Amino acid sequence: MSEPLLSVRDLGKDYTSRGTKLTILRAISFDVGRGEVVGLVGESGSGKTTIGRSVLRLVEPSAGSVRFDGTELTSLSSSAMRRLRPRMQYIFQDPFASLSPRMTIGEILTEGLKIQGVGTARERLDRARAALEQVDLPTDAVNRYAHEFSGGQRQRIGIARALTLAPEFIVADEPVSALDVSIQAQVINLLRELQQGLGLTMLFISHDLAVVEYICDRVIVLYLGRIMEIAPSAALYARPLHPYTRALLSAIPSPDPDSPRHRQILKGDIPSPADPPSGCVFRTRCPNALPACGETVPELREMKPGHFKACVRDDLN
Amino acid sequence: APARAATLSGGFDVGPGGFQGNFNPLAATGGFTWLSVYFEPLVTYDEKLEKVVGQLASSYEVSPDQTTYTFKLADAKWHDGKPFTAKDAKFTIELAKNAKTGSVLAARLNAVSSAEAKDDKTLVIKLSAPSASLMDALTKVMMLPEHALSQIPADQLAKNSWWSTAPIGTGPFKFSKYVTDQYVELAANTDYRGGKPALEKIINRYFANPAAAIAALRAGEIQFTYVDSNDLKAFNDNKDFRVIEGNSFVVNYLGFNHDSPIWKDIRVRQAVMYAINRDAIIQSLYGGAAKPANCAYIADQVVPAGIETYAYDPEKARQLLKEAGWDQINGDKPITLLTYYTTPLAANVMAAVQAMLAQVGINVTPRAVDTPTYNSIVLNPTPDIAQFQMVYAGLQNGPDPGSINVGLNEKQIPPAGPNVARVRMPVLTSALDAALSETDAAKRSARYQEVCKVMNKELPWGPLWVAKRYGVASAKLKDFIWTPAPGGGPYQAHPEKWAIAE
Amino acid sequence: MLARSPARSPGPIVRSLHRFLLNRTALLGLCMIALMIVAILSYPLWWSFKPNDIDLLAMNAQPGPTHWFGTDGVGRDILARVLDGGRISLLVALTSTVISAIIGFLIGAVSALAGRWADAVTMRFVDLVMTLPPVIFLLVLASIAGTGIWPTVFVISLLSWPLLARMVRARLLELRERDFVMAARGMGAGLPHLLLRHGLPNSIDILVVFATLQIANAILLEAGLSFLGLGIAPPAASWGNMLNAARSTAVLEQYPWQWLFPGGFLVLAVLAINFIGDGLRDAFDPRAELN
Amino acid sequence: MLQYSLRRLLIGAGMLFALSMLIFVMLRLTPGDPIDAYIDPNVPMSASDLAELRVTLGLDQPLPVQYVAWLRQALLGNLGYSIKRPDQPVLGLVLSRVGPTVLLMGSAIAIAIIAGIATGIVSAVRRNSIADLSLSVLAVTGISSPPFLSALVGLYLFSVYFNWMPSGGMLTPGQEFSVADLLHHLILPATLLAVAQTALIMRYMRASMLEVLNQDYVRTARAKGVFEFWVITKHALRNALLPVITLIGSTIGLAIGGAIFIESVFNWPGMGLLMVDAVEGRDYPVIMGSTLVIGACVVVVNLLTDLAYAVVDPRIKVG
Amino acid sequence: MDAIPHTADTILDIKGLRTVFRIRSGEVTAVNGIDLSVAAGETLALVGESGSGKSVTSLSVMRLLTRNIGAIAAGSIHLKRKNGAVSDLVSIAEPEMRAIRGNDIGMVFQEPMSSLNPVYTIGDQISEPIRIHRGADRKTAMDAAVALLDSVGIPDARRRAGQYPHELSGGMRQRATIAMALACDPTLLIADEPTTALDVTIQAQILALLQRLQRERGMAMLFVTHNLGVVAEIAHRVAVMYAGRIVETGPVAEVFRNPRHPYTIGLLASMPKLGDASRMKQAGERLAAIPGVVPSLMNMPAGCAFQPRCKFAIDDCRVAVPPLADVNPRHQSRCIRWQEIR
Ligand SMILES: Nc1ncnc2c1ncn2[C@@H]1O[C@H](COP(=O)(O)OP(=O)(O)OP(=O)(O)O)[C@@H](O)[C@H]1O
Ligand SMILES: Nc1ncnc2c1ncn2[C@@H]1O[C@H](COP(=O)(O)OP(=O)(O)OP(=O)(O)O)[C@@H](O)[C@H]1O
Ligand SMILES: [Mg+2]
Ligand SMILES: [Mg+2]
Repeated sequence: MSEPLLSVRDLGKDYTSRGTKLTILRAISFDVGRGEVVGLVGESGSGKTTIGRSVLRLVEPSAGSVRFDGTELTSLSSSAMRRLRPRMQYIFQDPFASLSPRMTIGEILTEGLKIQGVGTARERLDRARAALEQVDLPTDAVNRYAHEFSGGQRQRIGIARALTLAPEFIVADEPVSALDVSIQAQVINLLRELQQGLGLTMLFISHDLAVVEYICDRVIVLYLGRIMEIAPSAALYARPLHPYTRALLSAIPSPDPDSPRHRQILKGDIPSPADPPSGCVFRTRCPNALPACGETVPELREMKPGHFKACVRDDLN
Repeated sequence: APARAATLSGGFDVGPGGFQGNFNPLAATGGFTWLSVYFEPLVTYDEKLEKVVGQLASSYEVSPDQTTYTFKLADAKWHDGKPFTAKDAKFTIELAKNAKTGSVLAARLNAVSSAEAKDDKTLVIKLSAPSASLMDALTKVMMLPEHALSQIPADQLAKNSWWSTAPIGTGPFKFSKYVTDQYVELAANTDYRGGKPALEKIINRYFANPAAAIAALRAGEIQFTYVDSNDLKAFNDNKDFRVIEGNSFVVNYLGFNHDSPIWKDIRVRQAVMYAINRDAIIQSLYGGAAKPANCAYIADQVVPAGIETYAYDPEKARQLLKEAGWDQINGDKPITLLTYYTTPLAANVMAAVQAMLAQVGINVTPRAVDTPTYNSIVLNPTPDIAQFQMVYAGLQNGPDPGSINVGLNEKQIPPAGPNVARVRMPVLTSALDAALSETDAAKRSARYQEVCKVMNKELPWGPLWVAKRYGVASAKLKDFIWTPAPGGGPYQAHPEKWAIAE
Repeated sequence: MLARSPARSPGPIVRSLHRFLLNRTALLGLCMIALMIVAILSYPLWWSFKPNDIDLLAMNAQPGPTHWFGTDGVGRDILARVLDGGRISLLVALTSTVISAIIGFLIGAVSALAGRWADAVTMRFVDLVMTLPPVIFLLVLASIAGTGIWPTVFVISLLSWPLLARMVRARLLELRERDFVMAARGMGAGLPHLLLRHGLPNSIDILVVFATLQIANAILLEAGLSFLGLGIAPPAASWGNMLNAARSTAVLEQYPWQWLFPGGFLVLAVLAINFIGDGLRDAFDPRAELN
Repeated sequence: MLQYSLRRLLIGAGMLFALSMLIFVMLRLTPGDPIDAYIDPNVPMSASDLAELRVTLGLDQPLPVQYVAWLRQALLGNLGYSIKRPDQPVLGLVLSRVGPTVLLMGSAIAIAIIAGIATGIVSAVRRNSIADLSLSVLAVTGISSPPFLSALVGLYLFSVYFNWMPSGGMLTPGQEFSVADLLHHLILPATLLAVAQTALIMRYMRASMLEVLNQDYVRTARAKGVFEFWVITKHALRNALLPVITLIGSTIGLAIGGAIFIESVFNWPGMGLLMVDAVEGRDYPVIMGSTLVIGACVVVVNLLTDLAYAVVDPRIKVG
Repeated sequence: MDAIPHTADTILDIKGLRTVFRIRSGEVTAVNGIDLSVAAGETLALVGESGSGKSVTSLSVMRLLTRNIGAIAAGSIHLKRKNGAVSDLVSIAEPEMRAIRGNDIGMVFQEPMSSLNPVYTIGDQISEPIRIHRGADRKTAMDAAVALLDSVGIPDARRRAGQYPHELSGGMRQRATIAMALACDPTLLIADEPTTALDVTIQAQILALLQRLQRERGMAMLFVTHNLGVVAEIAHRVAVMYAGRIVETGPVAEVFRNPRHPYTIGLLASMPKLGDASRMKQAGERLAAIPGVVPSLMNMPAGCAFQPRCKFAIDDCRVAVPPLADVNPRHQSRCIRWQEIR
């Protein structure tokens, strides 16, 4: 593989909330190769969105480096960043909150072009129509408002908006979790097709491992702001190495009445970032935790080619 | 209850003569109606404001050269029981002459070269030159106790809290308390030399808004207040109240700014006079309670016969303007008519004047501002003519007719004095100077008649009228004397006789 | 979900209009204001009295067949003055409301969207302006600006924006975190774009409430200004300075028509603008079609 | 929380400093100075008198010198003497007004809060009913009534015609102090002062209540079988109060200004009256002093609203 | 989960329920003649896409539809109460209904954050129904609340009772709302998507908790969800809703193994299946999706509501709404071609 399109090193993010410092992300490092789809999974509050937004500098990272196509983003001036923005776009989780209720779909879809000063009003509208066609929506939607569309349709509009600027890289933040199953399948298929058709590079964020499998080449598993495991999809689903990944997979309910059921129910809740456990952050809920887990923060180690995990217990492999 | 009946409450500081919140007679530019209930001057005006009579001075003599005044003092006692002596009088006059005390009388007492206590009951005042206005000035000098104030340095005197906490005077009532911004309460001075007062208490209530004073009067909470003439209607035919009418001693006029070229031509000034239907305004807006003025005066003895009456004649006004070439001088350009009167009545007057002048082609725009703003505009040595071409104002014209001097004498043009119209008329100045230096009372009226004549002819101002002013007292109030004197007096009000019927 | 059949749908402006017309009280308000404006503009054609003509013989006349609304203290016709004054009052109120809305919105929006420092500085400034005693502020401003309609508008505008700035700021601080604003930033949007394309439409309801309150406030402030010799120069009428006549107890008690009519018109105008404001808010909110 | 309050007060002190400077400059820009205010145009006074007065009052000094002199004294707790009433120190003058102002404003705000919230709830719960509509019309009338007019009308109605209320002042002159007497004097001005504020609070309360009534937790409360009355007064009200608290807090500074008319009509010895008087007299030290005291009140009130917010909403932690 | 025999006594019995909403442009029928029944100890899952009328059904049972907007237009809802009496919730008076809410029926909502009042403590909110329905004093009610918190598996219950909702994690909040719903030992628990907002690991905890509680208390449970996996996990029987109607109903295992309505089939097929993706990716297969969207209530297609999205649709489908046909006595499908489709 040539140089990755996106290369994140030691990314950290702190928030100060009411005087206490919250370390939301610590030492996050990963690459996304050109044309690759990388999944980012983890429970709510684990920092998935924060990573996605830090990478695009929609929030300012507190530490680390983000290189996009060889350019260091974290130190870029805001005007240079603005010029670079069309090349990287974001798709939001909530199809209701991510479309302005007061703009027509046409206005929403041409907004980016207008900001970037692309074309005349007519040309921009034509591109908006083209983008609507790309996501299988009628072109006369340009005169309507977001609330007149169903969740799935809105998510398509969100996708169309990201596509109008013809980006190379897209961060899709839980694009299907707010949708019904039947619609979710439509959108997953759409994203997959677009990604393949346009050769997009994508960071796909989800909390649903079952969805991630359909679309991603590689998967990063996140817990409380730390990477637990990175692996190619096939390897991960075939044989997860980290106890957390295993627990996540086993918790997914299956509709198949005949499938065997051996739930492994994790105890307790995800700890607060204000007061993270020492050592391995997962140890408080880990069924395989040892006293030693509280002492050192486990390194991310390559167990098999391309398959990393951050767990001291090699006996579980 | 009898205690209640023996208490008189009033709005003594409401209206133009009042000065709410001031307790210091040395700093008083008004409010004497109230101050003279517990302080007394050596001399005061009589009830009609016609002549100066003795108050704490039982009699006085003037030397033939008019420079030595000898006062015999009455047998009075301070409220704390100490006797009032000539030393107190000397002390007071010296305080009043000393501007460091914050005295506003200093300039008016300029002519006084010394004040000496010849004995306990005799005060001698010597003048550097004869002064016709000395007695008028002395009516405002309220006697102050030396034994209470001599310890205080002159420049600290005004800041001392004595004035509002424990003042003592010689008047029929004694200060008993001041409730901040609410009222001042006095109690009867049973030792008063003029006899024990009929009332036990007298309360001066403060009103920030004249309408509120009227409400209190109608609600029976107070028994007296000043009332604007256009608010009289409710009292006129009401037998529960007695309306007291008095001369305001203030002449209202339209002051032409003589620095502005538009008034140069006397025909323009005459046109203004002919254009305004003063009789109609007096009849309808003042309800007849004013007298047209054709110079600064209306008092018979100072108004000569046969002067021009400037009867309403818009045709003539138009004619005069045409002759003067008003179209070239100013034409339709708006002329600001500045005033510090902000009452509803004044607003109506201004509206009427504006409409009447518009009829003949003079386009004025009334502008009412607060007093400080007004003063800062008109007293400015180099005023902005555009802001200030004409004023609607008033000036005290009595009881001493010399009062108008400062508003008309060329020597009083700001910053030297308040000749805000910048009147530069040598004839008028010399007429005024002559009248002022005339110490012979008999000849004085003739001198002032001359002043009136000049004013009537030359029109340094457009004189309008002298309005009446009113107070309304409850019909239960007996032997109550009040008159709307400028600055509130002082005059012989005899508060010790005031009484309330059951 | 309201997924309509993909028939051609009309443009956003037409639909805003449609939403506005759906609102019955807004239409009522519009009618009231329209009637008022027509009366104000056309009264010289059908009403024989002029607003500034005095008639000392007919002063303080009661409402009757000749003077429908009676006359004032110098015999001017109240109806003519109310209508003439409406012209000035509405002009002053509307323009100053628009100007102060613009100032307040811009300051609030910049404070919310332009970063921490801008926020701290502008908010302290707003605090300062809000603690300044209005009388002093008025005196200074007015002595600089002078009298007449435009200075009055200027003074009133400068006095009224701080509260709005605060409300807009609060709203936009919240908006700033919304996904669709984030999306705009992700496409490279700068401050002007965020301000106009997102800040403004989403502050409409605040602006509408502000405007309806401010209209009344401006008319009353104008009345207050004339106490200080500022505001509208007499003899020109305005509702505010007509109300001032009620300071005289005689007018207050005996000639109530002199203040009741201008007061009534003021209330009607504010009420109508209130109704229209509600309608506009709905018209600008595409979701209002739902129910 | 204590630390937070202290920090806020410190910032407030900085603001007061800026305010004093601003007012000082503005005062010199206002037309007319104390001397101009002293002169009654009807009564002649000579120019030399005035010049002397000017020197006595220190008005002949250059501006920065005057300010520094004032500031030095102010930091020592001496706000100078009133020009118009030279026998009274400004600090005492101002402080003696704080009590009555707080009493009047406090009762007015209390009335406004209670009435505004109650009517706001009614019109939200009975949305679009006749009651709602008439309350709206009343609110608009309240908002568009000039304060001086409502004060005068109120005064004439209740004190002259019905003779129920005293016509002004804080206590009956010449009588011993009694709470009943004070309340009797207080109730009318406080109620009239509350009118506009009530209308404003009502409008906001209504909007806020409508919003809250649609919240899930209100439905939850109903699902528990809570009486409708308690659903509204316990579950919805406290949440709906939050935006209203902000409104009340940020309009209090303005309300002090609105009290001017009421105070002058009812002769209530408060800050507003003092301020008007001082402005009319261009009494610089009193204006400075009372502005600072009002400013300090605003700082404190803002802090209190933030603290109140934290009390009503446990999610907010100050400090 | 195995179906329990349907002979057990029926707690909730809904017949022909029709619920309408008044909106600006007229009236819409959100729930159109549904029949449901739940027995003691039984869990009935109501599944369907967003907007299909699941929540409206549960709110109709509670009679908590937005006043003046939503109303029950027809049908009956019989509830067997704790005291053994059977009431028709459609016709009883409001005070009586209020006595039932929180007492005979407990309800758990989807969003644990927004359905808890942010300004009162957890303990206060849980003890409220006890105070209302049992007339307990504050102290007793609070003790009961702590015991409830303990029974839903919240450690350190006494301290937690004194905390506010925002101080709890999402899972704990949902446990608290469950405790609140169970406070008065209801005979029927309605859970409207109680796990949708939660993480899978927490969802697993909550589902286990609900199962345990139901077993312990023997109550009937109406469980609303759109997640078929959750249905398989927790329910005995399932009713699939589409556009306000029940399109298929039966025991979970049977319906999932042998679905007889195209909509159910589509739903099951569009669930991403763990471990299946790699195979599909290699084969270049797409995830099976149902085309189109749920129809708007305001313009319902003629005949079968699902027909525009249905690949089995024939002309007859557009003629009339198909009746519920018996696949077997306990399994019904609202499809005229149920026999042909597989
Ligand atoms: N502006 C902020 N200030 C303080 N804390 C924040 C802020 N934004 C996010 N956080 C905290 O950062 C953590 C990670 O948030 P993030 O939104 O990245 O999680 P997520 O993995 O995307 O979760 P979800 O699945 O719920 O979207 C959370 O604990 C959140 O509370
Ligand atoms: N208050 C209301 N006013 C008007 N229509 C309503 C109202 N509440 C619900 N509806 C309509 O009723 C229909 C059914 O809604 P319901 O909330 O029962 O769906 P649901 O199946 O619970 O969906 P979800 O999975 O999104 O919760 C929807 O089309 C909705 O638009
Ligand atoms: Mg997220
Ligand atoms: Mg629902």
